[in-house]
Parts: sequence; C-alpha cells; structure tokens
Amino acid sequence: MPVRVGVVSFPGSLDDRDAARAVRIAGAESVSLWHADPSLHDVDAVILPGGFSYGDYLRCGAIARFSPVMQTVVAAARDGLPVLGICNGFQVLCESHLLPGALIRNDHRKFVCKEQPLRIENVSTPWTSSYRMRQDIVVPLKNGEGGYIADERTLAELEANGRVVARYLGGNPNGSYHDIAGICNERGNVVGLMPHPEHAVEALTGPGTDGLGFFLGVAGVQEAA
Amino acid sequence: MARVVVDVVLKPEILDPQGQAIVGALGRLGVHGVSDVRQGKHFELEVGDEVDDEALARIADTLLANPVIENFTIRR
Amino acid sequence: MARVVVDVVLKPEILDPQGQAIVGALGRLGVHGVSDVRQGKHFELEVGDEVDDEALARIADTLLANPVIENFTIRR
Amino acid sequence: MALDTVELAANTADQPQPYAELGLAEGEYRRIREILGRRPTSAELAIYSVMWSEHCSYKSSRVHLRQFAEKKPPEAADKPVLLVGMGENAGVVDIGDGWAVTFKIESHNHPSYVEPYQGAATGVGGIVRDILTMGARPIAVLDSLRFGRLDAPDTHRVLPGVVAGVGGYGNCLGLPNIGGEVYFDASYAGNPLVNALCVGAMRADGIKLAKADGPGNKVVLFGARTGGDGIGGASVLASATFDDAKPSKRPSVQVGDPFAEKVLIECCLEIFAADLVVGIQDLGAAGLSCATTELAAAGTGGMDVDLDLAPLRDPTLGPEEILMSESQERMMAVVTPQRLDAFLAVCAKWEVLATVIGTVTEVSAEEAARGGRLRMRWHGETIVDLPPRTAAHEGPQYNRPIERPLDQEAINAHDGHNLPRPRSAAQLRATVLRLAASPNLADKSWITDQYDRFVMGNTVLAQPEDAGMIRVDEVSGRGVAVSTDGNGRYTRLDPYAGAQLALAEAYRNVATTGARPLAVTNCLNFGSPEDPAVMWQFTEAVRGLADGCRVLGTPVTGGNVSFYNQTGNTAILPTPVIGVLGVIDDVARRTPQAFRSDGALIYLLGR
Ligand SMILES: Nc1ncnc2c1ncn2[C@@H]1O[C@H](COP(=O)(O)OP(=O)(O)O)[C@@H](O)[C@H]1O
Repeated sequence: MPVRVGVVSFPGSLDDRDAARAVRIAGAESVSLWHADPSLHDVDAVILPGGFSYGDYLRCGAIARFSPVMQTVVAAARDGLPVLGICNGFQVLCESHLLPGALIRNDHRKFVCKEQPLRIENVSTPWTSSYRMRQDIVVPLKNGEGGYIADERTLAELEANGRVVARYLGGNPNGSYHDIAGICNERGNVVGLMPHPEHAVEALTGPGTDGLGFFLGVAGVQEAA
Repeated sequence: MARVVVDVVLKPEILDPQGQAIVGALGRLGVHGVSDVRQGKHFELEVGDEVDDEALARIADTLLANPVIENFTIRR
Repeated sequence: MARVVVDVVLKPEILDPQGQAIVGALGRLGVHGVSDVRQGKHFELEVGDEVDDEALARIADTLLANPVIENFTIRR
Repeated sequence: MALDTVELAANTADQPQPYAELGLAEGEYRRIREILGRRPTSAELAIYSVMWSEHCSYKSSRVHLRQFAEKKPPEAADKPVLLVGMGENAGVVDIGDGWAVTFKIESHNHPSYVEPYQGAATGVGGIVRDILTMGARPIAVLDSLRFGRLDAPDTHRVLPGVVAGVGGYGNCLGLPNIGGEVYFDASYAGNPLVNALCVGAMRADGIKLAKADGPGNKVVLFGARTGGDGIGGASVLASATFDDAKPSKRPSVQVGDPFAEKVLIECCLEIFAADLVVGIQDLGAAGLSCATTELAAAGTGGMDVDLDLAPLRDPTLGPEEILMSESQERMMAVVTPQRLDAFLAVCAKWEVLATVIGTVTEVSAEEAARGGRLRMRWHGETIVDLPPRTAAHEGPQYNRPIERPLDQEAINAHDGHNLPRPRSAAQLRATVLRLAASPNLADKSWITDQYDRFVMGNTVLAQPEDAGMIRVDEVSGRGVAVSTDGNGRYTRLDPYAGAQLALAEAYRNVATTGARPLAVTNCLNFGSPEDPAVMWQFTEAVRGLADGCRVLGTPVTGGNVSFYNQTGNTAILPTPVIGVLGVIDDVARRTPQAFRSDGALIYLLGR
C-alpha cells in the first residue's frame, strides 16, 4: 500500500496540484483534502501547499488557521502526524502556533521569484530523511512575505536544538533572521519551509529535481514504519 | 519631538477586498454582529517641532496615502 | 451599531522595512524632521451593540493582530 | 430625479439628454432615437453609450480589421486549426490530441497611468476572465509593457506600480508569467502601454460560447457585488484623452480582488466540468450592459432582467450606474432551470455569490427582425426595452479620414550609413557598454523576479527565453509556446513593415523553441483615430499584419485595439504588439536558448 499524503486546498491555494504531483512522483498516493471538511480521510501525512489562502489580505495564513480542516490538522500534528507547510503553508503553521515565530513582508518589499540555493541542516524529520546532512540543494523560492522572524529566545532554542531544517545560501533573499528557510517543531514531525521543493521534482519544469527528497522522505519513512 | 499618527483608509466607494475577507472570516469563526470591516494603514511618525501641519499634510498626501483611492486623517 | 477602530502595530523590537523605506523616501524628497516611521494596520469595524469589549478584544487578539509580532489598541 | 421609465420617455420626446457628455455623437444619438422610435431612457442611453464607445464597438477600426478574416490563410478542410475565430471573447485553436487552447492579448493602458498598480492588476484580471469564459483553464500570462524614458520622474511612479500590479494579480491567481516585453521611449510618458496576454487550455469539445439560448433559461449574475467602480469608464477611461475629460467623467478607479477571481476560476471550471451552463460571458468594460446585450444578441435575442436583484456593494447606485459599473470579478451565465440548483450548489461550495437576475425569452419574428428584445425592470417599472443586437452588433462604423503623415518622407530620409561608426577598439568597447547598459537592452530581472514563473509546475521555458513554453498534457508532453513582440520605432518608420517585423519576430521566437507557430493575437496601440495621420499608421499596420499572417499561414484569432494613446496632439509611437502561439508535440524536445555542450558548431542562418 503506498503511503497516503493529504494535500489541503484552501480557497486561494495555488500549489496544491503541484504538491500532489510531487507526492505521486515520489511514489506515494496523493489525497486532496478540502478546507471545509474536517476529516483527514486516514492520510499518513499532510501537506499545506503554497498560495494565498483566503486572499491573504490580512496576514498570510491568518484566516486559513481557522478553517475546519486546520482544527483537525493541529490536533493530529500534536499527536505526531507528519505535516509539511510550504510557503503559505508555513505561514499557516506559524499562525496556528504549531511552529514558533512569524513570517513578514520581505525586507526589500517586493515579491521575489528565483532559483534558491539552500542547505539542509536537519535530516531527522520525516520530510528531510532522504537528504544528507548539510546537503546543498536548489529549489524555487517565490514569496512576498517570506521574512522569518522570532524573538531571540526562540531563535536560540531553534539553533540549539537543530530545529533549523533549511537555511538560505548565497545571500539572504527576504530578510529572514539567521537566514532561516525552514524550521520544525520540537518533535520534528511538523516542518515549515518557505521555498518550494514541489517545483523542483522534474528537470523539465524546475531548476532540477533537488526538491523531490522532501516527498521521498515522507513516502519512505512511512513505508518502513 | 512629537508622535503623530496618520491613518489612511480607502475611499468609501473603492472596493476593499481585505475588509471583505475579514468579514467573511468572522462569519466562519462564529463571531456575529460585525457587519462591515474596512482595512487601512496606520502610521506612527516621530517628528521634530519644525514639521508643521502643512508639511505633515504634504507627507501624507504624497507618500503615505495614494490620493487616487485613499483618504487620510492626521492626529497630532 | 457603532464604529470601532482597531490599530495594529508591530512590536517595537520587530524590524519594520516599510517604515524604514518611508523614512528613506522622505529624506530623498528633502523633507527633514521625521526621525522614525512605523507602519501598522488600521481597521474600522461596524459592530452591533451585542458585541462587548471582551468580544472585541478576542477578535483583535485572534484575528486582526498576530500577538507574536504585533500589539493592538481598540477605540470605541 | 424621477425614475426615467420607458413610458415616461415615450411621453417626453423633447427632454434634453446628456448624450454628448456620455461620449455619443449627435448622429449616433439620432440613430438611437430611430431604433427605439422614441428618446432613450437614461438607462438605455447608458447602455448605448458604453456599447457604442470606441472601446466596445471598434467603430473606427472595424472596417479595417475585416482584413484579418478576408485574408485568413486557407486551412486544410479536414483539419481546421481554428475552432473559434474572431468575434468571440477569444479565438480557440486546435493543438491536437483533442486539446484546444485559447489566447488573447488586451490593453489596460489608461487605467494603468491613472493608478498603476490597480490598472495593471485589473488588466490581468480582465484578460484572464476572457479566457475563462471560453471554457478554458487559464494556464499562463505574458505582459507587454511600454514606459516613458527610464529616467523620467513619472516612470518611477508608473513602472514599479505596473510591475507590482501585474505580479500581484497574476501571482495570486497562480498563473505562471512566461514572458513579455518592456521598452522605454519618451513617447510613452503619460501613455504607458500595459498589454496582458493570457493562454488557456481545454478539451476541444469543452468550448463555451457567450449566448443566451433557450427561452425560460435563467440568467445568473455571479462573483463580486456591483459597486461604483469605473462608472463611465468604458467610454471615458478607455476611449478619450484625459485632457478633455470633464469632471463629471472623471474615472473612478477599479480595484482588483485576485482572490475573488481565483475562486471564480475554480468555481467556473467545476461548473464547466459538470456541464451546467448554456452560455457564459465575463463582465469587463461596459459590465452588465455588455453582458446582457451580447448574451441576448447571440442567443434568442430575448431577455428579461430585474435589475433590483443585482447584488450591490453600494446600495445607493442607480440603475444607470449599475449598468455601467465596471466592478471586477463578475460573470454572467445562462442556466437551464433543471441545472440551476446544481449550478448554485457549486457557487455555494466556493462561497461565490450567485443571483438569478433574469430569464431568456422568446421573441416574435417581428421583434427578431428589429434585433431582439431586452427588457429591464427597476422598482417594478420598465426602464429598458431595446433590441440588443442594435447595441451589441450594430454600432456605428466609421471610415475615418486617412492621410500619410507629412513628416513620413523626412524621417525616412535619415540615412544610418552616415552616422559615425566606432573605429578603435576603445570606441567599440564604449559602444558595447553603452548598448548593454541601455534600458531597452539591459537585463529585465528586476521585473521578472517579481513574477511567479513556476506555479502549476508546467513551465518549460520562461524568462530569459525568447518565448515562453507551457506543458498542456502531462502524459504526452504536448505543449504550447507563446511570444509577444512589437517595435514602435520601426512601425513609426514604416507601419506596414513594422507590423510585419513584429509578427516575424514573434513567429521566429516561437519557432526557435521547436514549436510550430499556429495562430496570432494582436493588440494595436495607437493615437487618436480622429487624426488622419494616426489612422494612416493604423491602416498600414493592419494591412501589413493581415498580409504577413497570410504569407506565414497563421490566422489572427482575436485581439484588441487601443486608440487615443496620446498627450495633447502628440501620439505615442504606433505600437502593434503581436502575440504568436505555437504547438509542440513533446515539450521534452524544446530547444532552450543557451548553448548546451562544449564544442558545438555555431551557424548563422538567413540573409
Ligand atoms: N486587433 C484585432 N485583431 C483581431 N481581432 C480583434 C482585434 N481587436 C479586436 N478584435 C476582436 O474584436 C472582438 C471584440 O473585441 P473584444 O476585445 O472582445 O471586446 P470585449 O472583450 O471588450 O468585449 C473580439 O473578438 C476581438 O478578438
């Protein structure tokens, strides 16, 4: 039985089809989850994809946090369900307090879309287990509000416990503190990532296939379990 | 030195998608009784005493607000 | 029915690139005397009488502001 | 003011009406009175004024645009490429394997000057709805931009706003931006050009048309509420210079809500998939006036509308304002009574407001001969009773005077051979550096970095490639390539050849990717058609494009004309922007720009 990975669609989600495609390419089964349906339909992991949920007019992710599906996701995540939030999904995870800190407007105040080098710094999460420690990868980055911020204590804790999952290389593209591109919760099952690995799973349509590891990771870990 | 507050709001006839989104979210949150929300910008300026009302109005009109679609108020 | 204003501002320790950009632009425009600008959000809500102070605070705290990075004030 | 009903209009023939202020010529007003056999009500006047504006009726260009049909390249009878030709919201092209694509380019020039961010954003929104209306999923956008000199102060207001607006709206819709252009020239100061192109894909049997067929079918208005946006904008904003805009005609800016449009797209696609509509039309310029008259005119010709039912954002709007409002993110569908519940259920799922505001009606033979019968009620009174075809299809047409500009000889007399040439290595170096640093040639990533080119995961080529390429079918790899090009300076020197150069460039850009060019769209940006010299440029460009398309075998499937791009008496450089679309059987076989292996031989092709 292939691992079943749910991909949530909020109104305004954009990269949900891309995330589903990445899941399939990694050999898992993608299951679409609807924001208004609280059921997770027995999936083994959940992806909150990129986009502009509910328009993101107030603060990114602020409204999505209150959707019926998120009530269930929050509870399941606290019980250890692997959850990956990409871009807007990362913002939703922060707004939902599954991850600390917040994401604010890029320091240069423009939307940025580029091929972004990253370094993977934690390979013990279900999403990053197929990478090597300190592996450098390139995946697309595209956001207007991707600056990660948190207070000093939180930052120190993230650093001390290896909870910075990915860090920007070759220049900070959005003003994120400590060049942080992605973090995880204490338990490691919840990962938030600003860049888009789901856009780097086919050589033809992305900068390469470096992003596939995030999806291979969750497919593999669950199979072994 | 004084703190001056400038609030910038969309003109009433202009569509405010932000405000609409919040009204919608409140409904889904089960909060009732909020019939309309308009979202604007709020600026807090630290200004020296040499900056008079006229200068402030010019700052608001050229930089803080877009007079084509927004109105502003200044509080000293 | 009453109009309530909620102003949301970034906590002082959080960097505000928008505010900084405005300070920079003022300098380029030759406007002097503005030493700092912070940009926040301004909400105008039309609320029914059944919405009490506590309900308003909850709306501000859970939806309009993100307490991790922002503070808010409510004016009735 | 008392309500101007049809009954009142019939009894007050002499009441003066502000037709001139609404942009109608005296002769046009007289024709409206002839058609109706009485004076129009103010609501009818509103409808005719927007439908007969230059922007909607193409009154100065139509006689010339016919050439695109007349000179259409012959097609193999068994394998027509064009599934839907000019005249619909957008043309539809067969790309094989049961796939069809639709694409079109449109201008939003004046609004982008007034309010750059919102003008550009709503320009993208409008063209995306045109594509959606055909039954297609929008899959990519391109934008073709022209600004005044880069160092002109106003450019610093307009350029960042336009780019942020194109990006803000397109990014939020989740449409990859796969190409476009930007040029700087003093003639565009005060008249920036913002032309947006959208491509959509669908199964060839899924084409939807804008017509109201089937008496008894329901007319549903769905999407955003109607507000006071851009009232009068259709005729004023898009068809007259600002210089003579009277205060009463001041444009009111339209604000876009990309989230509402994104939801509308998904909602419509679900509606199409379940086959729930008979006809559909987006609301663009001329809003409800356009949607109702065009849907009725293309269908039975009959429609009854109760304007009171239109959901309003501003409850103080009067019927004329509702009819002229250009509020964004609205659509109108014709739905059978049997499918209405299912239709409304899909809208409810996406939290899209949907309201039945009218019914398709039968018309008598006599009514049909007059052009159908569209009736609208307001507060229980009939305020509109007109033959919709007269508003939608039978607008005025002008054969405007044409005269070769007096300076045409002189500007062509300049001989480039006499210009100084760099002679030394140092001079050559200086020339190269100057060229590389010139805004028209310099790197454009400041702009393209603000556009999402990855979303949807089907972008095979985007910046900095000559043409964008999108995979349409993930299994077979079938895809399309698109490029837009235009060169106002060439066109100024010779509009006939200039239009052909733009066509040839876009055609080459598509061909070099490995795609086979199939079809053409165009946006013709010119000065005032009332200036015979501008009209000469226009007709020469149209003739050049039509002839070029015939030679290359690529039909024109649609496009847009933008006139009155001028400040005072000075027109912009004549700027036809040409979009070419091609098909590639397997995107894996695309040819990117960069050299891919060491030691490859380099050939120069052509003369
Ligand atoms: N330059 C042009 N070349 C070819 N067709 C054109 C051109 N300009 C307009 N058209 C066609 O004329 C028709 C009406 O124009 P259109 O842009 O659809 O108006 P609207 O969308 O505002 O109703 C369309 O079918 C369009 O494709």
